[in-house]
Amino acid sequence: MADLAVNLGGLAMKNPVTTASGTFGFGVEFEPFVDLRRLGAIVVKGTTLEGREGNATPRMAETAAGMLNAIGLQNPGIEAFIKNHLPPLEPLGTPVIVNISGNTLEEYGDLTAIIDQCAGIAAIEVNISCPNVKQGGIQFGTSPCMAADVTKMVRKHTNKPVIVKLSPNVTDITEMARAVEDAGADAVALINTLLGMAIDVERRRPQLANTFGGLSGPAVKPVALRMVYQVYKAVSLPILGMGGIMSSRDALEFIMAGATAVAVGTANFTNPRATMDIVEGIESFCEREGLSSIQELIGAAHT
Amino acid sequence: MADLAVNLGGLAMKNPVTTASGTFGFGVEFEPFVDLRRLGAIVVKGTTLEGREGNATPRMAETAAGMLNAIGLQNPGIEAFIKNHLPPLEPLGTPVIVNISGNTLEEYGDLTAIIDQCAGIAAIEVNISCPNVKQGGIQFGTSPCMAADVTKMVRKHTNKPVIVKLSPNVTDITEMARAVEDAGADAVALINTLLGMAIDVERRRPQLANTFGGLSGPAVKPVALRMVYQVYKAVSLPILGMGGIMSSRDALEFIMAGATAVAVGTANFTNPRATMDIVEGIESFCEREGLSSIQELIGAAHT
Amino acid sequence: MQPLIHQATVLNHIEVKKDIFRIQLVAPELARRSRPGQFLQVRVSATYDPLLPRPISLHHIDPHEGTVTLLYHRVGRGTALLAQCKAGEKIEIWGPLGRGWSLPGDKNVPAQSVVPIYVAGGIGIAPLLPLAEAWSSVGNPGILLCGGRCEEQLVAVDDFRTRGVFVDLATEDGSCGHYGRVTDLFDTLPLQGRQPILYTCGPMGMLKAIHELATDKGWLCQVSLEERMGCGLGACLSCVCKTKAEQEGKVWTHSKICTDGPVFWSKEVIWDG
Amino acid sequence: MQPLIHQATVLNHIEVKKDIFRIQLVAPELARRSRPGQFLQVRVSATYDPLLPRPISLHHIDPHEGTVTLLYHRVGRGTALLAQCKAGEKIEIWGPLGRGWSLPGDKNVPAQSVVPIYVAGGIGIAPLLPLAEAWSSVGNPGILLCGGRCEEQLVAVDDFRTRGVFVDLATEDGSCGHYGRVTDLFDTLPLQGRQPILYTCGPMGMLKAIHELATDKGWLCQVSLEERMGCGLGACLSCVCKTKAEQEGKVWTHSKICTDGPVFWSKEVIWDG
Ligand SMILES: Cc1cc2nc3c(=O)[nH]c(=O)nc-3n(C[C@H](O)[C@H](O)[C@H](O)COP(=O)(O)OP(=O)(O)OC[C@H]3O[C@@H](n4cnc5c(N)ncnc54)[C@H](O)[C@@H]3O)c2cc1C
Ligand SMILES: Cc1cc2nc3c(=O)[nH]c(=O)nc-3n(C[C@H](O)[C@H](O)[C@H](O)COP(=O)(O)OP(=O)(O)OC[C@H]3O[C@@H](n4cnc5c(N)ncnc54)[C@H](O)[C@@H]3O)c2cc1C
Ligand SMILES: Cc1cc2nc3c(=O)[nH]c(=O)nc-3n(C[C@H](O)[C@H](O)[C@H](O)COP(=O)(O)O)c2cc1C
Ligand SMILES: Cc1cc2nc3c(=O)[nH]c(=O)nc-3n(C[C@H](O)[C@H](O)[C@H](O)COP(=O)(O)O)c2cc1C
Ligand code: FES
Ligand code: FES
Repeated sequence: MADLAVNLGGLAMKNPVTTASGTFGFGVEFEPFVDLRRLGAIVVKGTTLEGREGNATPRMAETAAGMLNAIGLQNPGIEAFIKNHLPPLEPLGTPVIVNISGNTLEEYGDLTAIIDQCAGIAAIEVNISCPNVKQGGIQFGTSPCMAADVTKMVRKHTNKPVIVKLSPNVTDITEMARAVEDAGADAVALINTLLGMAIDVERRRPQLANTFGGLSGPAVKPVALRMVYQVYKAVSLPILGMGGIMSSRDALEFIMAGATAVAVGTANFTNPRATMDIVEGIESFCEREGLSSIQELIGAAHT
Repeated sequence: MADLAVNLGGLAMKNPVTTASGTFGFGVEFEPFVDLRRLGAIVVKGTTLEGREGNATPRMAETAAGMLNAIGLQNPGIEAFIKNHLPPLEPLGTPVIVNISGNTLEEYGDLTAIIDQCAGIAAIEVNISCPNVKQGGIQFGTSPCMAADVTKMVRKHTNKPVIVKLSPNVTDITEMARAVEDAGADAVALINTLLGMAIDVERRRPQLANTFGGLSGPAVKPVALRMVYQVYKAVSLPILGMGGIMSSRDALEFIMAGATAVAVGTANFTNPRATMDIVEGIESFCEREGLSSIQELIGAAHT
Repeated sequence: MQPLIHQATVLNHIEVKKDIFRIQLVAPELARRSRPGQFLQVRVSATYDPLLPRPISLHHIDPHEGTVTLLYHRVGRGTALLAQCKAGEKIEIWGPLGRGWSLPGDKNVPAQSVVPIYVAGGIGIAPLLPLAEAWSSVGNPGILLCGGRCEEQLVAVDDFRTRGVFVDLATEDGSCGHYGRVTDLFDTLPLQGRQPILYTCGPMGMLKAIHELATDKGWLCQVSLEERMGCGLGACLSCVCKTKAEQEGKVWTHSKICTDGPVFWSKEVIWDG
Repeated sequence: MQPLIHQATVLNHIEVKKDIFRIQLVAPELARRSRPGQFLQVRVSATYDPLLPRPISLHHIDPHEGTVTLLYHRVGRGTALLAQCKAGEKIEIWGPLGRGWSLPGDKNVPAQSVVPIYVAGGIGIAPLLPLAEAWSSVGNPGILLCGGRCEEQLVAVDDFRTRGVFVDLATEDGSCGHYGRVTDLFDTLPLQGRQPILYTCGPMGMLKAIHELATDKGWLCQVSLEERMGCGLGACLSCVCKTKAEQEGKVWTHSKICTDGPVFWSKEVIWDG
């Protein structure tokens, strides 16, 4: 059998398949369907320094082959996460990646300092791209300077692998990737959601209470894949690719575009077993193609 | 019956429905299905100063609820257009909008000068956002300065209504809209396609000969609608909205988001009668809602 | 019990009234695991459009036959696609999901000394039938108060009657039963001195009215809430409602309707906000 | 003749060989308007995924019965959805599209002094049947050379035989007919002194080989090309191929397969590039 192990900027994963933050809860929600031990890593819901209640409802709207969400980072706060939600994951042996968001540079620093002390957390995914919160979030993700500042701040507080998650709502994704590479990131994750909206024609009002939301799902895959392809060319950091991955073929497209690992997001909602199906599908593809290691496929679509 | 007439930056349209450049050929292709007289306007395939053969094939790939195209502005050139393709449209009485692209500022100027002399052309749509050509195109569309320069150049050469078509592949669409407003545009059109790609997993190669292509269709609608909503807030120019409009409800969403007129693109491929269905659907919505004029709906989703 | 993914075979599928469908599915493991008030996620399409599954309540659970039945209103694209499923076809569902109603014998719910009153608005009747079956099986079938815009909206009422439930109806156009709202029916309740326990599902306005009535009278009241759902599993946080916070220093919190509900004690919910 | 949108009823639909389906549609107006070598756009889904229609050739045209027949290979999502259509259901199609084959009596194509040779690779046989029917109806049924990877890929061959066509087969695995390629069959052609006119549809490699053979021998040759299509109407420019330019100073131009083709004289096409 082909060796599926990959290394994402210092994080050893037994296979390239992980979960997209915010679509897999704290992991246990999927235990009835998924053998969490078989995941390359688990990325949990975005956490903040203090707990948050998020936005008003409706927070979600379905669109053609996609969905809009405007959750607004509802989460119990980092301390409550470590106390209540991390312990069930630790015995699994699957690396846990915590996705963090801050309103200010300092919050990113404080969050990192807390996580750095926590042996049960394997890596940090830095969300500089949440479109659904008023402060911070997306501003950090659309300016190369601010993205670099956040990255440096996080870097300063930890030696754990730092994965910076980029926003697709930018003119030039490679500029953002270069900025965070230079600032000391170990890997980049892309893409977060595309900013979108939907209108209820009967009520003549936006469907989401928050007006705008983040678009995810198969609809965004072509954009995500293009960005992974561009970033692979532009930087030497490993890439955690995501955006509309529904099947193992989609995952393989991202790997061939240059992703070292992939995250499964919206697919968890349409098929709670999606992550397992994708791990198995990648395994059988490698077997069929007679590969000795998944490494042979990373970036294979580049000439 | 409600009055559907709108005025798009000086262009009088009997109803808000027109066609998206590149998806409706030169109009006559749809005559078997569509009464071209019932369209608010016809926007023809993007033209350039000299004829072009476009990109190699495959030029198209289907994606989830969308499609990628990398036609590369194949067209016979403006002179051939005026000589061969415009005459069949003139007797219809439906305004013809010519979509233009140039490699250089000068080309935009020269194209405009030619069109300005041509009584059969009612307005100019300036494409500063084609993702599928090596030179010009997208660069003009991602820098506010260059977009303003193109707009000024076109403005200098004509008094016909100038509609500048914006690229969605930018961090801040409102900045682009403001730039072209200040530079003298009469209206903005948005969105052009989102840059995307698809990979053939079996061949481990990009599906399109051109690697990247422009994503259109229902998949992009949430992004397009959000941008129309943002631009409506940011500028006072009328908006020609497009991106994934498949039905009259979709068209109404764009109008409520702030579009004065809408263009039907990819929908022409999935239903050659789409434009007619949309005109009729808007008519019956207005009737059902007891509106005296479509004007009441423009921007109605804004608080 | 833990939810599972089931490939269920459609046993029968009929339009019981205009746009209201009843579908019976063979899903033995699901039928064994489910309890009244729980729901399923139903995949309505094999493609990516529409993308998400649709949450539908369990309307009848038959562990012996190994079937479950759903009752649903065709309102949009997803339910329209579901309505096209034919007997013999397979559909993918996952469940049981959520916490169901408090049943006779559960905490705070004595089986005999109370009278269960089911208050249904429109298709909200769906999850109330298995609840009535549970009460009926302990010899205390209770009362159904059922409201709708018109006669066409009243369904499944006879299924309650055959379980011994006393039924009273109201329609806003007077086409059937009392001419008015379901809340009016409380004026003539045959309580016979027992303490009512209210169970209700329907439009938000109705739920709120029932909650206020229950608060007034000091009756227990459970509501089954709805919100748009992404996962149905407590993972995406799409489906929240405001509830009273247990934590100190906090007035309210967002609870997940899919896993903390869909059934809540009405007094836990924050109704104005 | 101008294309129209048709809501066609499926009359019958069978899997003639593994993954190869024949579907007969009631579409009187379409049957009246169509000619051999033209194609349709077929909507395979009522939702937005898959989004685009699929181009499929006319395999049989019966203006008297008012039906058309398609023969297609289930290769991906679109054709898989099409394969699920049942008799009695309606599907949306538009056509006839494109320019068909040059028929007996058309410019450069005398009805009797030539022998039509149909060269089919795999499912490329589909558009050749109505052509053979046209030749057969003028008493000159011609010859079918049909190739495929294995016996399983050879379909519709008997339909040519019953029209009086002389049939010769080749398979790459030798499971049926000549062991080798369809081009080998030219060595033993029963031409009886008449000038052949070649008509071919199949994989690009085969088309090119046939074109080269025709050029060598000085035979007329028409090819039916394929490319991914957006509109099928000449509007989107997705479907081009390189052809020799008529315009002065230009070597080549991009022709639209959907409206300038799908049938081209092979000498018009630029084969290397
Ligand atoms: C826990 C729960 C149990 C339910 N039980 C039943 C039942 O037994 N019978 C029944 O007829 N209906 C029930 N509903 C409502 C049902 O889920 C919606 O009517 C259905 O999702 C509409 O889908 P659609 O595609 O036809 O409509 P569309 O309007 O096209 O749906 C668009 C989107 O909005 C969501 N949506 C629309 N209406 C609702 C709603 N009322 N609640 C939640 N999401 C909605 C859809 O899921 C979808 O994501 C239940 C809802 C919940 C949350
Ligand atoms: C003029 C013309 C006539 C045709 N006639 C027939 C016929 O009679 N019988 C038959 O079996 N097939 C025919 N084809 C090929 C047929 O269109 C494709 O096999 C079909 O589109 C595949 O769709 P899919 O969704 O099953 O495959 P997928 O691979 O999932 O399709 C993905 C995309 O690629 C396009 N595509 C894939 N293969 C082809 C192809 N070979 N040509 C053009 N586009 C393709 C599809 O249209 C779609 O947009 C014809 C093609 C053309 C251009
Ligand atoms: C409901 C929902 C909640 C999300 N929450 C977060 C979050 O908390 N932090 C984050 O970085 N990304 C969040 N995302 C973005 C996803 O992690 C992912 O980047 C995006 O959805 C694209 O992947 P997909 O198309 O596979 O879903 C969320 C996405 C969804 C759909
Ligand atoms: C095949 C194709 C060709 C296009 N050609 C042009 C063009 O020449 N000029 C232009 O400005 N936009 C062009 N576009 C973009 C469309 O006009 C439109 O902006 C875009 O497709 C979004 O609308 P839709 O989703 O309704 O198709 C093209 C789009 C497609 C699909
Ligand atoms: S639907 Fe996802 S948390 Fe409730
Ligand atoms: S398919 Fe659109 S031009 Fe041929």
